[in-house]
Amino acid sequence: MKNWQQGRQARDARIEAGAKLAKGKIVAASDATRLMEAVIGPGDRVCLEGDNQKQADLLCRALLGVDLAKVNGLHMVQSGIVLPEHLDLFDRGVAKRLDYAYSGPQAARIARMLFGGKIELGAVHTYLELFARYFVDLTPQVALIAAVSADHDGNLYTGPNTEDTPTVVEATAFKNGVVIAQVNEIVDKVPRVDIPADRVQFVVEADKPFFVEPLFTRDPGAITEGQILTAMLAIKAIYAPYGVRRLNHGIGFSTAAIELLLPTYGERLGLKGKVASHFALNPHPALIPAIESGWVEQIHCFGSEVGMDEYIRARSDVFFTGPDGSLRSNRAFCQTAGLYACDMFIGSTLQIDLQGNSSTVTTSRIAGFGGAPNMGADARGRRHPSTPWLQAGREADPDGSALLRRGRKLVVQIGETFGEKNVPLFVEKLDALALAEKLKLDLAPVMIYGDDVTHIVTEEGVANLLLCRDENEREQAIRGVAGYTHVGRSRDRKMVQHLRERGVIRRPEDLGIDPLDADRSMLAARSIKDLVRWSGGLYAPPSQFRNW
Amino acid sequence: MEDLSFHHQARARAGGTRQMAIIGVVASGNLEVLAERVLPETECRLEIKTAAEGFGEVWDAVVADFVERYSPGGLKFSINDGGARPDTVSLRLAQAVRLMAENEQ
Amino acid sequence: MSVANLEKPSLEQARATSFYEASARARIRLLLDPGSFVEFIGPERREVSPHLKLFDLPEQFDDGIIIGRGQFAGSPVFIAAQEGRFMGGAFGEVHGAKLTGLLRAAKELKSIPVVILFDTGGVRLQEANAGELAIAEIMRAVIEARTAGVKVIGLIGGRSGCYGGGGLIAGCCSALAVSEQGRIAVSGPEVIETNRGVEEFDSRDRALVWRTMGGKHRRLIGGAELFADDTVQAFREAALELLETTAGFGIDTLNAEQSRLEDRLQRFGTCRDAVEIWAAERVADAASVPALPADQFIELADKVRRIARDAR
Amino acid sequence: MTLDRILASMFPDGHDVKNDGGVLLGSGTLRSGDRALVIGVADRTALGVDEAIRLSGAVLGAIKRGSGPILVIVDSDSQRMSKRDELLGLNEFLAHLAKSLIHADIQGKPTIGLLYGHSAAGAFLATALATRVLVGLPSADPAVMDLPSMSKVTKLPIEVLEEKAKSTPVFAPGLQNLVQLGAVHVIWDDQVSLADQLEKLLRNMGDARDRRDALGKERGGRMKAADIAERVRELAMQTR
Repeated sequence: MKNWQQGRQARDARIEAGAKLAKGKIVAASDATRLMEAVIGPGDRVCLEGDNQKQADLLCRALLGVDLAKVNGLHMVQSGIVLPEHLDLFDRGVAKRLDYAYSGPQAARIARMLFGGKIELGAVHTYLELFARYFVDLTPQVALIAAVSADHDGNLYTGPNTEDTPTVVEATAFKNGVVIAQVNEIVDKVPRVDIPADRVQFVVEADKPFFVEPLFTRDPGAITEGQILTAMLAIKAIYAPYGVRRLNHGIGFSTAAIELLLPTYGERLGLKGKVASHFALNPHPALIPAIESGWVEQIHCFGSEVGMDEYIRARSDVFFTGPDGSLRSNRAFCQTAGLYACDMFIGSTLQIDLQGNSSTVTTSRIAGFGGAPNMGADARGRRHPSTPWLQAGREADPDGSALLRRGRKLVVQIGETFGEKNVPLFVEKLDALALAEKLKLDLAPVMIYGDDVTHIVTEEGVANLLLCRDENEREQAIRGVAGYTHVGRSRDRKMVQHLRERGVIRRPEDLGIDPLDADRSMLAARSIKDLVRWSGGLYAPPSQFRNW
Repeated sequence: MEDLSFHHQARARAGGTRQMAIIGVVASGNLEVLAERVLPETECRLEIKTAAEGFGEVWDAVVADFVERYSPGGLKFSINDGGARPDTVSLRLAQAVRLMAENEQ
Repeated sequence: MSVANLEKPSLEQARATSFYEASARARIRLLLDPGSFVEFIGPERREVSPHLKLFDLPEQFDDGIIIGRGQFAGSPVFIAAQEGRFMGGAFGEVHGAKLTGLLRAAKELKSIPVVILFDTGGVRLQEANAGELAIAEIMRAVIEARTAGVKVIGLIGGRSGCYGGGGLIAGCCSALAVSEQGRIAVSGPEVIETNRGVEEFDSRDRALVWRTMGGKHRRLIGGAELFADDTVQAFREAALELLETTAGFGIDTLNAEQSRLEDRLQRFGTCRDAVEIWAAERVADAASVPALPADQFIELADKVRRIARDAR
Repeated sequence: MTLDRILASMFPDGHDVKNDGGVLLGSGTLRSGDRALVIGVADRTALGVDEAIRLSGAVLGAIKRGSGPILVIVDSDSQRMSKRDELLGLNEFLAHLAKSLIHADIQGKPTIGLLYGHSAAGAFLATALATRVLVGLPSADPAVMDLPSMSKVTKLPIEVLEEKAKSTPVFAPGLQNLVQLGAVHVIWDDQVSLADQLEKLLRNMGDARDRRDALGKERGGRMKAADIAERVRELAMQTR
């Protein structure tokens, strides 16, 4: 008779082994490593919660300390490789195989370790892809997660930074896995139940709150005239004519400039209520002036942002909040919202090639993908119409049948032709290709594929790739806004002029914008302190962003 | 440091009556441009000291476009560059011409 | 700043322009009566530092300081402004000598006050000896000018703050106005951290940096006479007020300062943090001081500490 | 040369200078029979608010008591780098000390600095460099900025900095560099009586003017400072 309950029995055995260290579900922090040794076995698939913001840092360190005779060769399936300890796990041999999505802060070291064979790489994913695989072929046997508080039964409050937790727990708890949570405190009653107790087997009280990175805070004081110019171009050449109301912004300074120009420049252009009203977006502090000026109707968030909690609580008409009043974020849902319900993604990148492919990889750094590819991709499964989507579709295929023609998501790359240290944004060949060859990858790590990109905005102007009719036009349109980079200087001047006459390329003067008018006084806030003022004192920026 | 020098014929005299103007500061990624009305009306000269070496071709292109676009006849530009990007250079040059076009206070 | 803004000084612009963000030239233009500024040894003279090329570093035509004369509400004034973005506004040989010369003229003329817009990290490393000596000469020149009856007013609210020898020169001035962004200190946060460790001073904890060295703290302990909001106009008004109210200089001033500083040591010498000092000064909600808007802070500061006008 | 030997050689007729935790306070009898106030910093002590306030107090006390020169004897560290000192406004304490010394000099109590060891940065400015005439002893090794710190900031190796230092006195540590720049007026011979050398100096003090930039030009160490200052002064003097 075949045993159809092996998974369940294995899970029960894990729980029984761990229970010896627990009082109820609660395990002392000092026993965390022993808990790992009791619950996890060699070669297990483990999800260590960590993404671009919050980190189950205590459990990570506990796992790093295990006896290698008991725990080794793990297969880590986690969205973020962010803490140094995440890679120490591989250095020590606790873990061997890796499937992940984002590795921003560890980009250089992970590249070295991949090349040195210390890590067996499954694949680098987007968040949504990795989440999807949790339910198909990468289901964790043990999940190590982070929450703000737990009650004595194990109900969890994940607070504003709920992020990946519900997805990870869903996949683990309902497929014979064990969930271990670290919490900042154990309370009699949690403010709200984000994760019900029956999905949580063990709770460890941490000695200090889990680490959260303020990744989405951009100091308005650092925004340059060049970034303001690109922001003005984007607003006038894309937001306005397409009437983009539902959108996602990247985290760069150019998009922060857009956020800060909405209540000033956008207002002057009469765009209030017509654009930028619904966002799939983290709570960017730079968006506060636009929210306060009545531009923004609704924002759903992937995660929270350090210092924004009280502001969000006081603006529940705009944000998603729980019955307790605090933000409820959810990365999987927000990624889905960005993919299917937004008409535009606009963000920056490090390199763009002649086909419009873009990448944040350089030869020695692998930052992963995170969520941008989902935001910056046309959703082939989309079926609901909207004005910008239909207009973009019409521009791409003016002769097609209106009723059969797909719309297009606007995917906009914005940046200056030269980045830090005079490194050109435009290149003949992406560094990602060289890296793929070096690491013998099946796929080069391309962040956004050229065929998804609809517009490129630089200080030189706006290239509308939807209007290009062949490969050559596309290449020249890109060269046409590439300025004084090698790519830009090698343009076919006559053809670029022709594209400009057709409106494929629009220079600042074609849009009635004088670059000399791009001035910091146009920003609705010019400092973090201004943002605090706009928020009525509700925004509490972390210390590293203060100058008071 | 690298010294560069460019000499162009301009279509016309630069507007305004100001004799001298200065804009920008020397800092990382920034530059200062000193404009002086000291040349014959159809000539334009740029003397550049730059901290970023090996960008002569880029300067050549930036300067050519600038002269074409603004026709800064009669002006000499002296530039101290802390390694500014071409778009910043273009912007400062344009700002300098705009300053010169204003009348002396 | 757009060029248009730089070139048409007006009350409205002075009100709208952040002192912190503005260039040294823009600060001077908007601070003085419109059109009144005349520069001495301007950029067209190309009096650059003779030492930077040894280090293969770019020069600036005015060596990072602008000096000249102008008018303040119709009266003549000498003015100097450091550009905090060029080499951190640091003092070098030429930079310093320009200010020394200005102060020496003020001493001889006796009747024209000097306004110094500090924006400096201190001594310029590449010419450290010359810079240090320049600072010593400036300090001497400030005291000699003050002894001759000249008022020397310092304004502090720039990107580079007022550090190192700049802090000492500021301490020699007749009176100071500072904004929240302004910082006045001798050792910079990184220097303290490097020498004494992160436990002594965490230079990345910016709230700590500001409450230890920032404008609000300096105003509350009497390190500056006036607190100004971060606009050029607010600094103009502060400078005008200081020119009106500042007393002369002599042995009585020094004795009063000795008592003032002894008193400070005695009262706050054991405080471990600025918040403790503010609380000891009977500020009701001391922890909230950093977040107070300028107008409310000025009101609070005026209540807490009446500035002695004759003790600097 | 040790502090005790310096004091003995300078004041053969006696002195009551006490070293209290690196703070020097007291007076000495000059050849002329006059008393000179002696203040200073010893044992490479850092100059913080607590030290500075005592030194300035002594200077102000001496001004009240009447004439006689002031000697500032220095072997110090830099300013004390600490949170407490900055919290309490170290810049004001150091400036106050310098102001007191400069005021004393202008008011007829000539100030002489004697640098016999180290000094740096803010401590140097508030003590030795705030005197009218600064004397160096051969043992002095002032460093406005030490080469390792410079190396860190300029990202140049120390060897490169040492090489550069050969062509200019303008940045590198050392007594001779400061002589060339005009900061140190004279180096005394430590093999002969310091009292004699002091006596000679006091006879030739001249007027209470800052001549350091002219001296730097004469000695070829600072070629621009004096001229620039003079040009500015002349331009400014045209203002009426």
